[in-house]
Amino acid sequence: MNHDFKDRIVRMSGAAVEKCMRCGKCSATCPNYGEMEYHPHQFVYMVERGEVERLMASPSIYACLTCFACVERCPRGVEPAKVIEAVRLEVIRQKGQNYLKPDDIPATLDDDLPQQALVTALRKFAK
Amino acid sequence: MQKIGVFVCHCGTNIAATVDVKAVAEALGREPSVAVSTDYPYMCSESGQNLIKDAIREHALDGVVICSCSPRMHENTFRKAAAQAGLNPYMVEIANIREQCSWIHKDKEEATEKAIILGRAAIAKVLLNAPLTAGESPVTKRALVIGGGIAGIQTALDIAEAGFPVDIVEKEPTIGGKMAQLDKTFPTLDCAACILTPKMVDCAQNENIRILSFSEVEAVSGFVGNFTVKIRRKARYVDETKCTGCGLCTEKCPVKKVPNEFNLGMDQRRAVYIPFAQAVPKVARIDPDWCNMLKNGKCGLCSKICTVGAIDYKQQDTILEEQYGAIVAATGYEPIKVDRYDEYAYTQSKDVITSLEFERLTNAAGPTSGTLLRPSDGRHPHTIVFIQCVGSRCTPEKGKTYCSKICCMYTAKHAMLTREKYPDTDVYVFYIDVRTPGKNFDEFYRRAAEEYGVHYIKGAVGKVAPRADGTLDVQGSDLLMNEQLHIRADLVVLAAAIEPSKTARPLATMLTASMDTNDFFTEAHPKLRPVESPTAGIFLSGACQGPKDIPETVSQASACAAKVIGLLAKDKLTGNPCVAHSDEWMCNGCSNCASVCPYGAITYEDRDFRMPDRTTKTRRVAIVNPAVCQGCGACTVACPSGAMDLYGFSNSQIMAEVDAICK
Amino acid sequence: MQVNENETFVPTIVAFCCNWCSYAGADLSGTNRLQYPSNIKIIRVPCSCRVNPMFILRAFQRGADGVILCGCHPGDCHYTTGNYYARRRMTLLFSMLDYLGIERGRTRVEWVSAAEGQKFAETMKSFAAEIAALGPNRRLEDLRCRK
Amino acid sequence: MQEMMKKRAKTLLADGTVSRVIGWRRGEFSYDVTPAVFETAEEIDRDFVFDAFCGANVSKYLIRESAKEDGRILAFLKPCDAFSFNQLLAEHRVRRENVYLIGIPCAGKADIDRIKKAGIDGVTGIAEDGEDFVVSTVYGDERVKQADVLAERCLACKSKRHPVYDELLGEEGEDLPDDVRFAGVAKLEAMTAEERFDFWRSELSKCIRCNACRNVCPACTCENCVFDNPASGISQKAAADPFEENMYHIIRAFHVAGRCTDCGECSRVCPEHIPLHLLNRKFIKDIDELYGTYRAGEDDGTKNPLTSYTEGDAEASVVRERGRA
Amino acid sequence: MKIAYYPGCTLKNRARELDRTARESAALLGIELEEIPVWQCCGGAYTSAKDEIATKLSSVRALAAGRQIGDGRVATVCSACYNVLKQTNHEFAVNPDFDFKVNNYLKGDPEYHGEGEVVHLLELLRDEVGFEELARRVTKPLKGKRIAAYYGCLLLRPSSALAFDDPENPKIMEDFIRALGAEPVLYPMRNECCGGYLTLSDRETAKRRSTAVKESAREMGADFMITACPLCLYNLTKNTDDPIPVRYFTEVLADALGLGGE
Repeated sequence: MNHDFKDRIVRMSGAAVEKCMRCGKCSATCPNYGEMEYHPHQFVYMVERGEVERLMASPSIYACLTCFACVERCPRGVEPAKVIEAVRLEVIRQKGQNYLKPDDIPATLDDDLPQQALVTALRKFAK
Repeated sequence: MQKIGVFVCHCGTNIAATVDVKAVAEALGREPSVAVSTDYPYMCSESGQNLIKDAIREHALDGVVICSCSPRMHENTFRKAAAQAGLNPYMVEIANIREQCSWIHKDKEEATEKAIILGRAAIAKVLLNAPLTAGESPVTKRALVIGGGIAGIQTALDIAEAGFPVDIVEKEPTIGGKMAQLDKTFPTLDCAACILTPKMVDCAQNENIRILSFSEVEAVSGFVGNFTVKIRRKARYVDETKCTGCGLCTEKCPVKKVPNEFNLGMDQRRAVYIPFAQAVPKVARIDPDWCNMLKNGKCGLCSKICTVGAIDYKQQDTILEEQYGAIVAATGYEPIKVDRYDEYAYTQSKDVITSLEFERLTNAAGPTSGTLLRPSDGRHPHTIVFIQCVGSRCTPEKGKTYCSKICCMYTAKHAMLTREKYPDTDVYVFYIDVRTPGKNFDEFYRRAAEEYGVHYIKGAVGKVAPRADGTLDVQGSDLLMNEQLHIRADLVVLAAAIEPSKTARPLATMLTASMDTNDFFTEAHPKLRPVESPTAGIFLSGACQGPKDIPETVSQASACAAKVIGLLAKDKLTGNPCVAHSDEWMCNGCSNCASVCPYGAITYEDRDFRMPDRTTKTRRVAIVNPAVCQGCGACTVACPSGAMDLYGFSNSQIMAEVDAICK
Repeated sequence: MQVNENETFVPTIVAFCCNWCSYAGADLSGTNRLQYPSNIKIIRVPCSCRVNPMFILRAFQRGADGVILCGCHPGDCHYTTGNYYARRRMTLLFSMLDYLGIERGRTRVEWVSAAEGQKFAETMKSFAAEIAALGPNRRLEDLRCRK
Repeated sequence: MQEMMKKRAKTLLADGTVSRVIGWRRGEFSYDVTPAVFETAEEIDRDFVFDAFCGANVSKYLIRESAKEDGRILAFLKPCDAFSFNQLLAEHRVRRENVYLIGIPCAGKADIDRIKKAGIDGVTGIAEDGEDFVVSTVYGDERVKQADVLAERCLACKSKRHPVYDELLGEEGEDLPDDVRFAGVAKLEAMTAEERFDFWRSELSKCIRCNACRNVCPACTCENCVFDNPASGISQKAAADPFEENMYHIIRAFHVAGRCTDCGECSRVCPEHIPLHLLNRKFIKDIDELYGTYRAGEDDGTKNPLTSYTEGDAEASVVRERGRA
Repeated sequence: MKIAYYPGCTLKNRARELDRTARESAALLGIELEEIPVWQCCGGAYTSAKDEIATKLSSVRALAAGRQIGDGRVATVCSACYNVLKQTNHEFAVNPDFDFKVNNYLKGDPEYHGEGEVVHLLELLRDEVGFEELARRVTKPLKGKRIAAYYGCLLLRPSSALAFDDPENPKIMEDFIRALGAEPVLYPMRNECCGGYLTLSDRETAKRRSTAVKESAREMGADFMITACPLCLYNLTKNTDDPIPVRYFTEVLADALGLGGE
């Protein structure tokens, strides 16, 4: 396991992974649970164990809606969504790792799509 | 010139092997004011003690230094010996040359040198010792128990059995507390009422017990053995001495829509009511918030029909002042409000209930006469989900930081009983951990799972969503399957965290008893004095000290009673004479000392002082109550002028030790 | 503490121990025969909060080379709160001594429970070693009290 | 200002609100001004002064004065005096009901030594004029920048606000930032242990144990000082060597820690010019850093840091760690 | 009263209706939304990472500019802008390091230390106008309409920073609906995510989410839904097959106040 990654994730997210008591409420809460390979509670646990690379390689990091339901309901104040966000940033900040590239966008556009969707998606998925 | 005797113990070879005891005795014998210095194989032996006694008499010694084992070992032995020889026991000092010298050093020369220095220090100290006599205070042989739940009841009964009068103060109209609301009790499943109500009756019938129901403690003063307590007896508008509890008024009262707190508002009572059938005292109470007569003078029906004329609309609160030797806090617990965890939809659906509400729903005396029905439509629930740790084990921001301890077991009980009475019901329990330490506890939980087919799911519930068809969509996680699941439930039961009664904090302030951040009373020592408060004379019974189940509460209640009896059995309390005392000529009355005193032993008085110029000057000075002071010495350092000092460990004594060591 | 060039320096160390935890801890290390230097002399006080800064200064004044204060662990004080006050007092005092240019190593507070005989011995050893390394305390000692 | 004060004082005397007034009276020189009690309008007209030399903190005198039974006494309090008074109140050392407090603004007081250093002699009076002082001397008036001759404690003033008063003359001021105030301490902290030791040895060995600091200090109000208390084990006569002074000043600073309002009187009155306030301020700085900002005499419900605690307090080892960092 | 107004990028084109109806109804109710002269897009999403500073500067500048107008508060209508601005402002309160770094970036621009305050138009309606007053001003009450309020995530979470309403059982929109004379429909999914920005990268997933939301509202018998978020509106209309109409709360407001023609 790789501790530089772990420390960086913890620092970046400011989330207290060690506070987790493994109740799984984050995963019980997550509206997008079904679309994930690794689920919120696993994110927290794997980061705590330093298994960050596996997470970075997983599509799950793009499945989080950042709806913050997990953050809201976690009894231990762990803030899983922030952990996931940190892992995703860790990836997309690497060269050429933008998940969403400006060229992909036109395809997805339609007349009603609000700008908001574009900027948000770009902010979430590209540096 | 004082005369000091020095006695060096060999402790067989324990000391003598590494310390040249003869040399020590000799060296210390040369110290000024040492009249006699000798050594002996076993000072603690009878002959050793006689040696000391004889020397005290023969040389008319003013003080004694014994170089031996730790004072924690034999200080009392030697103090007794000295006393028998007519020397004040507090004129004895011990130089610890065994545990803190001979046993920890190998080099004899080195050890001997150290032993001599330790001896010198002890001599320097004893020269400044003052004869002390432990203060005595009388003991009022009556106890006050605050709280009439099972804890208070048990404590009161035990104390009463020992022959001491006890008053129980209960803020509700009846004693019984939470246990009276329970249906069955784990792990034996006998019904709460069946085992509780006899005890309640015992309280009522025991001539040593006086039940002050519907009363609250207003003020507490005094100290261990001598408390004075003001108790407010709240007006119940029914004369307790006359009411027979026939219940006629409660049937005739026209005001029928009062939420019944005993059933947690799940049904209604009248404006005049008796909390429940087995209430003790079985006396009605009129609820002034609802009674038409009290609100607008219209009605008066109950007084008309009351055959004994017990109704008294004019009744006022009265204050009762009593003396007690000991006070027991037994204020118990309350379940927390679960509104703030509304992902469980407690405020959004009637069919999301707390465990205590579930107790009432399954209780024969409850709103549904014991048949389990949904609050919303009165139908039988066929799928029930229990959610654990609601508000427990959270961060301080999110709820209670502790484990509420009883939930795992009562949930197992609920699940088991449900499956037993209604086998067609599916029961799911979402748990984080199942915690079952306790006799026959884990077996009980296993039975729920194995014999009664309760589905235990390791995981939490994230959301409870009320559906149009009246069911509840329970979205939870199954961590072992690593999947998120949805259960269509008819009833959801929340295991709400428990917290100390809101009345505990103000009470603690009155008692100067310390509390932790969760408002549980703190014990004098977490392991060794678990049923006493650090404040002498204040004792702790039941859940007010921390979450407890009934077996634990009862055993702790009895332990508490034992401590109280031990105190009340004494005619006089001999305090520890090594207490703080203030030199009123030096004292400024600045209050620094009082603010660090953990026992509230320091009070202030205005004193008149004759000044050299014949004028009188009035000054505020500190007074230490020796019966309350435990002698920690915090005040002595808080005091800038050095007016506050500690007997047995005075500033000058410790300084003298320092000097002797650093010479 | 006298030092001649030819003999090695043996510091004088005063240890204030609270009666309920640390003094008992010291006894325990004795019972377990755990060795620690003999130049440490223990003074028994009811509670760490009984220790007045005056005592510590006095010890230095009279020629002590190091002073250590031992008490119950925070939260376990026999008098419930004593060591909390002691902790604040000593923290401020030590900071002041440091401010006056007295070597930091010469003062220490350690929490030792009645069960920690091992810890007591270890603490004393390390403290004694530290003081020995610092050498004799000339900064605070009171020249008049030299013998 | 002086005239306003006189006028107010006389009215309050006249209408019987107070029976005495404590203010300042000139001594032999215009700049040795001492607190004095006035009982009649005449005395006030004759002797009452208030100018940039009136630095003395009158609050301590109110212990004795407020204990007297003959009516209330009027006191004019500068902000720092008001803090001291409040602290005394908290310690039950003054009888509030016997004192009538008038808060007076303070632009800072002049330090006669700095004036002399500035080459001005034969001082006969002083007046404020904008940024400057106009110092009248036997050789005529001299004009100096206030900043150049203000007392150190005033340059590092903590507050222009009166935490307690019955009425105010002039504008109420506000708290000032602490950075200036702790600069001196920080400077010392930055030195090596050796340097600090030398600094203090040279300073404290100047001490002649005249006890002026103790006698003027509004926190040092013990009926009998611990150093005069035979039972304390440290009662001392004049000392024969430097350490006694260290002991004395450390203990004194420790005893006023958490109670010292940083009025700076100790340094003002020290005949040897020992910067004693640097000891008190060290404690104040540490307390602020370790236990949260605390102002003695603030009376805002915060507890004296030395008679309170939190379970999470820093361990004493923090001193060493801080040093290492 | 006059208050600084931050419309945000979307309200300047795709969601012009939201912008127009908001301004007009507010004006009618005596609240002048004065647009901040110069502003950039807030970024649409708040990046929670501690080391993300640059991405928050546009919000900071907007907040700083807001100080010049009215009482210094900044009003928004778009849920996303509200969320981003308010979280950014909150960070100043809890994270001195953030304050320090931001102001380093801001060199040149005036300093900002979180003294501003972010309010949503709904809050203004509740606290400044008052729902009773609003009810009185309604000329075309929406009698008999069963309206389902959709909060989504952005208005409510994280509640520690937003403190907008009870995150699990909010009331403000329901009270708003009552004020307009309609009947609010409570449905469990009103505070669950619509799929949000995923709609770009994974349209199908987003569709499942928004469909779930609408089904929940339909199940509870909603005639139509209201929201404050253009992206939610998009997902709930363009990315589901469910026909229940979804409108901006301001449109409904404008109607009820008799604005926006017949």
